[in-house]
Amino acid sequence: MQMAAAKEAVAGAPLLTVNNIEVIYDHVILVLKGVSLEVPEGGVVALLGANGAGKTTTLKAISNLLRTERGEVTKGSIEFQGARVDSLSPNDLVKRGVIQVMEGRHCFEHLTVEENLLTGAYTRGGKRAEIDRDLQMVYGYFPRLKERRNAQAGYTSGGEQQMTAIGRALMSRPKMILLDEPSMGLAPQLVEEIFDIVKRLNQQEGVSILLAEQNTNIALKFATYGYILENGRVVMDGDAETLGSNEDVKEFYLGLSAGGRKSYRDVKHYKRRKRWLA
Amino acid sequence: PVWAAGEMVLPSLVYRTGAYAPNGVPFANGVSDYIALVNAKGGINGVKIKLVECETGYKTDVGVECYEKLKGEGATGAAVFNPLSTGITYQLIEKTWVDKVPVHSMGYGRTAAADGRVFKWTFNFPTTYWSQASAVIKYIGDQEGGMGNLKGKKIAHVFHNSPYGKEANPTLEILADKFGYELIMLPVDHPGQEQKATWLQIRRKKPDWVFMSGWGVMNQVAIKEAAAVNYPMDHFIGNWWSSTESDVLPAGDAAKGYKGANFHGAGADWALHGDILATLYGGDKAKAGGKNFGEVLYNRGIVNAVFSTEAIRTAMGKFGDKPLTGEQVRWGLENLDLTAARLKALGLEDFTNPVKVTCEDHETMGPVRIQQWDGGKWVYVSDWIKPMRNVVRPLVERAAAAYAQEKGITPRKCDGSD
Amino acid sequence: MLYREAGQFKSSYGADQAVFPIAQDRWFIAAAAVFAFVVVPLIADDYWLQAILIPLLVYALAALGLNVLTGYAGQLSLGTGGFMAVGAYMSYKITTAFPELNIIVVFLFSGLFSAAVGIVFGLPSLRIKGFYLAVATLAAQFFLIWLFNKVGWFYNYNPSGTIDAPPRAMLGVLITGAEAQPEVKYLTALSLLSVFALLTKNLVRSSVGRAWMAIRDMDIAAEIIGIRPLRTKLLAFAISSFICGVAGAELFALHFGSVETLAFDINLSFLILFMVIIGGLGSILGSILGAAFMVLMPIALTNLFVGGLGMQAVTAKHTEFMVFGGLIIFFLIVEPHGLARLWQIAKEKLRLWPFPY
Amino acid sequence: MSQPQKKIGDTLLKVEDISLSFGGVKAISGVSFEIKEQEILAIIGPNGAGKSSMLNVINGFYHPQEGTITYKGEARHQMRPHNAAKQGIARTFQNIALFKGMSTLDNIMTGRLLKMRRNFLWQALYWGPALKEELAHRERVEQIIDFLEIQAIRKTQVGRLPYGLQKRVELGRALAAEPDLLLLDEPMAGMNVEEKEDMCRFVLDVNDEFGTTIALIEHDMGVVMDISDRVVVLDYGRKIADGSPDEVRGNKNVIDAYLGVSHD
Amino acid sequence: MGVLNEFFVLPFLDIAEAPLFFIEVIIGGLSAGVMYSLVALGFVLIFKASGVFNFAQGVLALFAALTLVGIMEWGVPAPVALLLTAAVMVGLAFAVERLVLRPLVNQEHIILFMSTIGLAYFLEGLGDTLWGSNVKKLDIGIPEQSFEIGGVLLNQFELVAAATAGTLVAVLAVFFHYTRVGRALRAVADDHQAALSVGIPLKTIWVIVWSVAGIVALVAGIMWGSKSGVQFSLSLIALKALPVLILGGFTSVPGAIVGGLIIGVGEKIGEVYWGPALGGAIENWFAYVLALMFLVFRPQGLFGEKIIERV
Ligand SMILES: Nc1ncnc2c1ncn2[C@@H]1O[C@H](COP(=O)(O)OP(=O)(O)OP(=O)(O)O)[C@@H](O)[C@H]1O
Ligand SMILES: Nc1ncnc2c1ncn2[C@@H]1O[C@H](COP(=O)(O)OP(=O)(O)OP(=O)(O)O)[C@@H](O)[C@H]1O
Ligand SMILES: [Mg+2]
Ligand SMILES: [Mg+2]
Repeated sequence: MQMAAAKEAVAGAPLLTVNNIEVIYDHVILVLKGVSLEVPEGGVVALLGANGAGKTTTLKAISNLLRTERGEVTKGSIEFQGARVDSLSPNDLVKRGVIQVMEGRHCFEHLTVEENLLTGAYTRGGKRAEIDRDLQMVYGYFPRLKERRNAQAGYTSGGEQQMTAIGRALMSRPKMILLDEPSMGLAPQLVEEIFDIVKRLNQQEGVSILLAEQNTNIALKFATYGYILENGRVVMDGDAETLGSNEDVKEFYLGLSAGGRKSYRDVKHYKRRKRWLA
Repeated sequence: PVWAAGEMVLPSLVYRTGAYAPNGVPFANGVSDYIALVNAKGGINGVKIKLVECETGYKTDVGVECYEKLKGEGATGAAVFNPLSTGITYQLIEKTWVDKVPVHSMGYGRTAAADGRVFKWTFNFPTTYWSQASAVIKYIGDQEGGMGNLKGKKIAHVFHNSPYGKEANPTLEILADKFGYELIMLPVDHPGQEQKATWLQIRRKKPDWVFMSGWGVMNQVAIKEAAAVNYPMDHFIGNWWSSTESDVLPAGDAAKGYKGANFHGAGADWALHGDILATLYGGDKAKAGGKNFGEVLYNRGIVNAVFSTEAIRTAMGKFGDKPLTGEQVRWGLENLDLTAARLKALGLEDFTNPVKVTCEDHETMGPVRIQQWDGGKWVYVSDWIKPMRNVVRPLVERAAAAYAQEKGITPRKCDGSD
Repeated sequence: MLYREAGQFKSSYGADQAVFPIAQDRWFIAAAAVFAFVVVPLIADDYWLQAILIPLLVYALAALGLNVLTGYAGQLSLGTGGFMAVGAYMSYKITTAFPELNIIVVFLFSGLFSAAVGIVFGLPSLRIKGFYLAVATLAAQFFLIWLFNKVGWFYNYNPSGTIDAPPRAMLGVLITGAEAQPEVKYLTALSLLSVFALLTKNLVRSSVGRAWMAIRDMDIAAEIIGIRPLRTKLLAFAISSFICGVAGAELFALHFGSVETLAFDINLSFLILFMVIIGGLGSILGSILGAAFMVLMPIALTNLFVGGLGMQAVTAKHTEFMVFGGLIIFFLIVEPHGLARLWQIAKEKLRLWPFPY
Repeated sequence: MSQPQKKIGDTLLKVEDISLSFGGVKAISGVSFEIKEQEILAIIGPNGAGKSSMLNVINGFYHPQEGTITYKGEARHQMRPHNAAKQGIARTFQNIALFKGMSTLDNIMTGRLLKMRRNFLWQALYWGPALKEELAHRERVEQIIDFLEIQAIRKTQVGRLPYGLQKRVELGRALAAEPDLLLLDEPMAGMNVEEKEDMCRFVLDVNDEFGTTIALIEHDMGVVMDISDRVVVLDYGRKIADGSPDEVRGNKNVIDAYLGVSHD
Repeated sequence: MGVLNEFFVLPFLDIAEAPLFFIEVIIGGLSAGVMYSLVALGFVLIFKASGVFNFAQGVLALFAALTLVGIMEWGVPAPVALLLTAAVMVGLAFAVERLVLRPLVNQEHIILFMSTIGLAYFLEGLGDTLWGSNVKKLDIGIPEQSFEIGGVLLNQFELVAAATAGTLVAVLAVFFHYTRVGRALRAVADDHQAALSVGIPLKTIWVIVWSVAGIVALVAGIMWGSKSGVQFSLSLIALKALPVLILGGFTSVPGAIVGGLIIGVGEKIGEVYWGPALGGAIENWFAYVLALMFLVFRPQGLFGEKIIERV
C-alpha cells in the first residue's frame, strides 16, 4: 500500500526486491498472500510480525530453501541486484553473496564448532590465509566460541549454537545476510553485541541486512526501515522511526502503553487484541 | 485370450530373472525349443502345444500366482505343471489335487511324492535326491574298489542349508551306518558367497570325498574355494543342480576335474539336437549357442519337455487325439512307458534312461550317471548307476505314510479301483 | 462440494474422537465393508482370491504389525520375517499337537509366542537406535530362520523339513488345508485384518499409542515427561510381533498351506517394510494401501506387459523391475509420507473443491 | 480481579554443591540453591553458564558428579527422568522438544500419560472404563487448551506450527501433568512483546491458581524482573548471585557478567 | 555336562591341538573380512555424506561388474574397460542425484532409504536388460594361486584384495577428514537444509560421493565377481556388509575395515570351532550377534559418530 512512500524513504538502489510473492506449502497451505518488500543497497531492513506471520517463510523464499520444505513460490518474483533469482540454487545465491542464518540454529551437530565455521567458507574455495583471518575475526566477535572451538556443536549450549550459526554465515563474506531471529536465546549482553556486529558489518563492509526479529525494540533501533507482516501480508511499513512511534506498534510490538513500559505482571487478567486485518 | 481350436496349454514356470536366472534360463530355453520343435512338426498327433511361460524369479509366492493364473488357461486347462522349484512344488502339491492338474517335479520337490498311492497328482520321475545320493555313494564305493572299502573313509556333504540341500542327509546317514564311512556335514547358508569356514574345515578334516548339494552361486564359490585349498577336484562330486556350465565356467581352470551327477546326457551330439539346430536355428550354431544349446540345463529342459509331451501322447492313446484336461494328462503320466526304442525314435538314444511310471511308483528310481568337467565340456566317467532301492524305497514309504496321516489322506490301493 | 464437514457439529468429545468423524467417510467405509465382505466373495474367481486377495490381506496384516513398531513406535525393524516364521511354525506345532483346538485360537496362541520372541529381540532397542537397530534386528531374522531350519522338533522331524497345514474346520466349515474354499480363506483373512486394524486403531489413539509416537518423535523428551522407554518399546515389539506372528500363521495356513523357512527369509522382512513405507508410516490405512501397492503393482505390470503389450515374459519382467523401481521413487517424490498421506491430501482437496486452496 | 496473596512456602527442592562436567568441560561447579514452594525462581546467566544443564540435573537427565538434590524432603540419587516426572517435575525445553508427528491435542495428552491407568488391552477395545478415562482426560486437556488459547490449532500437526505456538503447546504439555515443580527453559525466546505478555500471564496464572512452583530460565530481563520472586545467577558454572530481582539487578558481578548495561 | 564340555572345553582343546590351523582360520577370517569391508565401505561413504542408507549398494556392485564384463566382452582391454566402467558409474551418480536425491532433499532418512530400494529395482532390471542374466566369468588378471608358508596356506588373490581395501580405506579416510569437501560431506549428512543455507552445493557433493561409492562398488564387484562369477547373486553381498557396518559404525571409514576384520575373524572362529556343536551354518547370525554385543556397549558402533542426545 505504501510502496511509493517506501521507495522514497530509502536511499540507494534496491539490492533485493521481493515482488508480490505467494507461497504455498504442501500444495495446499497458503502462507504468504502477496508479500512485497525491498532492501536497499547497504540498508538494514526489519521484518516484524507475530508468530506465524510468515517471516521465516519470506526469508526462505528469498534464499530458496523453501523447496526443501515442500513449499513453493507460486506467484511473484524475487530480484537481487536487478536479476531474478527465484530459480537459483541456494548455493548460487551464496556465491552471489546472499546467505541466510536460519531460525533455530541448525548447526552441524557432529562437526566441531570450528568445523562448523569453516563450512561457512565453503563457497570461497581453498584460500587458506584469508579464511584463517576471517576465522579469527569471528572468534574476535565471539570469544566464547574460541573457548569451545573443539567441542562438537551438538553439545554446546543454545546460545553457543546461535553464535556458531551467525559466525558461520559471516565466514562466507556475504553482501547480504538474511537474519532470522538472531537474538533468540542470547544473553542480553550478547544481543547488544550481535547487533553491534551487524551494524559494524553494515557500516564498514556495506553488508545489507534483512532481519526477521521478534525483539522489535532492538530491531527498530538498528534498522532503517521496517515491514510488519501479519497473516502472510504486509500490513504496514515505514522507516524505523515512523514505525516506532506508531501507537499500535508501540502497544503490541514494543509493549509500551501510554504511560511508558508496562510490567508483565500487570497484563495478567485482561487482554485486548488488535489485528490490522481480521 | 482366444485359443485356436486343437491347441492345448502347457504352462511353463520359469525363472529367467533373479539370483538363479543363470540356471533358469538354459532350462527354460530347452523346454521352449523342444516344444517349438514338436509344434513345427505338427504337434502331438495334430494337437499343437501352446507353451505359456510365467516368470517366477524362483519366488514361491509368484509361482503360486502363476499357477492360479494358468491352471485354467486354454480350452481344457493346463496340462501339467513343472514348477521348477522345490518351494513352489510344495505349494502346488495340495492345490493340484483340488484343481485336478498334475504336477511333475522332475528330480526335485518332495521326495515322498514318489509314493503314488499317497500323492496321486504329483510325479517326480525319473529319480530323486535320495536315489541320487545312494547312487553317488555307490559310485564312490566303486572308485574305492568296492563298497567294502568305504569303511573308515571320510565323506563330506557340503549342502545348501535349506530343505532342498538337506534332502540327501537321511539317505547319506543310513548309508554311513551301513557301510561304515564317516559322514561330515557342512551346511552352507544361503546364498553361499562366503565359504571360507567350510573349506577350512575340509582342509583340516581331509575327507576322501566331497559330495555337494549346492545351488546357484554357492556352487561356483565352492569350486573356487576347493581349488584354493588344493582339494583334489576329481574327488569332489556335485549333485545334478551343482554340475552345470554356470557352476564350472566362472571358476575357469580351477574347475577341471570336477564331477557331477546327472540323469541325462550333456552336449549336443544327439540326433534331436541336430533336428532342433536345423529346424529352429537354420543350422546357425552361434545363434543356438546364445540359447544355451546343448548345455546341461538346456538338455534337462528337453528331458522335461519330452516327459510332458510323451505323457500327453500316452494319454491321447486313451482319450483321443484332442486337447486334454489335466486329469487326462495325469493318467498319461501315471501310465507313461518311455522305452529305449521310443527314445531312439525321438532322436535321444541313450540320452536318458527308459522310464516306466506306475501307480505306486511315481519316481521309477532311474539310474544316475557321473560326468566330469574337462575344462571345456562335460564327459561321462561312469556308466548308468542304479540307486539302492532297498534303502531308499522304505524311506519314501515311511515319509509318505506320515504325510498321509497328518493330512488325513487314505492311500490309494492301486488295484485299478481309483 | 459433496465432501464437506460443514454442518456436522460434534457435541461431545466422544463424537470428536470417533475414527471417522465425517459422515461421508462413514458411509464410504460402510460401503467398502459391504463390498469387501459380500460382493468380493461373490464375484472374485479363484485366481483373484488365491493369488491376489488372500496374500494381500495377509501381507496387510503383517504390514499393520510392522507399522505399529516402525511407524508408530519408531523402531526400525528388519526382523519381521523371523517373527512371522515364529507364528507359522508355532501354529503348526500347536495345531498338530492339539488338532481339536479352533484354528483361530491357534493363530492367536502362535501370536503370543511370537510376541514373547519379539520382546526378547526388542531388548537391545533400549540402547540401539535407527538403522543400527534395523540391522541389529536382522540378528533375529537370521537366528530364527536358522533355528527353524535346524531344529527338527519345529517341523515334527519330517524329512522334507517343511511344514504342511492340516485341514481344520470351524463351525463345520473348512478353513485351512487344500480343500477349504478360497472364499472362506478370504473371509477369514479379511475378518482377522479388520479386527486387528480396529484394535490397533484404538490402541494408537489411546495413551499407549501416544506413548509410542512420543518415543518415536523424540525419545529423550518422552522419557522426561514420564514415559518409560524400555517398557513402551517392548510393548510395541510385543504387539507388533503378535500381529506379525498371526500374519505368519495365516501366510502359512491360509495362503501357502506348506512352507519351508525360505518363505520367511529376509526378503519377506524387506517386502513388509517396503509396504509400510510406501503405504505410509504411522497409518493404519497406509499398511493396507502399501500391501496393495506391493502386491498388485507387479502383477498389474506383468499383465500389462505380457498380456497387454505382448512382451516376452523375461523382457516384461526386466521392464517391470525398472518401472516398479521408478514408480517407487516417483511416489516418494510426489508424497514422501506415503500413499495414505496422498489419500488424505486428495480428501483435503476434495473438501476445498472447487477452489484450489 | 482480586489477586490472592501469594504465600511462599517451605523448601521444595534443594540443590547442594552440585558439580557436573563433561569430559574436560565443567558445566556446573559447586552450585547450591533452593526452590521454595509456590515461588517463581528465575535462573539467569550468560550463554553456556550451565543453566540448561542445571535443569537437566534437576529432572534427572544429567547425573552430577558431586552434590545432592533434595526434593520434597528426600535426597535423590541417580534418578531417571521418568521417575522425576512421576514425582511431579515437568518441564519445557530450550530447543523445542515436541512430538513433531502428533497433533497439538495428542501432544498435550501425552502430558497426562502418567495419570492414565487402563492397560493396553482395555485401550485396544476403546470401550468401557478405557473410553471413560480417555474422555475424562480429554476434558482436562481441553481446559488447558482453552487456557492457553490454542483451540484453533487443536488438530494441527505441531511440526507445522510457528515457533511461538510450539512453545505454547510445550507449556501445555507440561501443564497437563499437573506438576508440583515446573521447569521452563527459555519459554519466551522468539516471541514478540505481545506473545511474551501472554506467556507471562499463563505462567503467573499457573503459579497462582494451582500453586505450582516454577523455575524458569529466561534472557529477557524485563520478564525476569517483572514476574520472578527470586533470581539465581550463574556464570561459568558458578553461582554469582541469588536474591530478589532488585538485589540482583544492582549486583555489580551480574552487570559485568551478564547484563552489560544495567536494565531498567 | 556334555553340553558345557562341547561349548567351553572342546573348542579350546581343538585350538590348542592345532595352532597352525588356528592361524589359518584367523587368516581366512581376515581375508573374508577384507572382502566384507570392501562392500561396507560403499555404504559408509554414502551414509556419511548424505545420511542415505543405500540399499542399492549391492546392486551397484553387480551393475558395475556387469558393465565391466560386458565391455570386456566387446574385446576392450581390461584397463580401458575399467576406465569406461568408472565413467559409467560417474554417469549413474549424476542420474541418481538429479532424479532421486534432488527431489527428495531434506526428507527423513527412512524415505531416502526407501528411494534407494526403488533404485535397486531399477538397476536390477536395467542390468539384466543390458547385459543378460548368465553367469559371466570375470578375469582381469589378478593371480589366484595358493602357496604355503610355514604350513599356513595363503592365497595371492586374498593378498591383493587386502592391499586394495587397505589403500582405499586410507585414501578415503584422509579425504574425509582433511579436506574441504570432506568437511562439507559431513555437514551435509548432519543437516541438508543448513548445508544448503551456507552454500554447500548439495548437487556436486552428492555426485562426488555417489561417484566414489560407485567406483568402490566396482572394486567390490571385481573382487567378489572374480570369486563367484558375475551374476545377480553378487548383489546379495550387501547383506554380508551389514553387520560390519553396525559394528564399525555407519559413519566411519576406518570402522568399515576394522569392523570387517572383526566380523570376518569372529564368524570364522565361531563357525569352525563352535559351529559343529550347534549344527553348523551359524556364521550368518553369529556375525550379527557379535556385532550386537559390541553395540550394547557402543550404540554407535566402534568408530561411529556418537549419537548426540541432548535436550
Ligand atoms: N513446512 C511447513 N509446512 C506447512 N506449513 C508451514 C511450514 N512451515 C511454516 N508453515 C506455516 O506457515 C506459517 C508461517 O510460518 P513462518 O515460520 O514463516 O512464521 P514466522 O513469522 O517466522 O513465525 P515465528 O516468529 O514463530 O518464527 C505458519 O502458519 C506455519 O504454520
Ligand atoms: N552433554 C554435554 N556434553 C558436553 N558439553 C555439554 C553438554 N551439555 C552442556 N555442555 C556444555 O556445558 C556448558 C553449559 O551448557 P548449558 O546448555 O547448560 O548452558 P546454558 O546456560 O543453558 O546456555 P544458553 O543460555 O546458551 O542456553 C556449555 O558450555 C555446553 O557446551
Ligand atoms: Mg520464524
Ligand atoms: Mg540453555
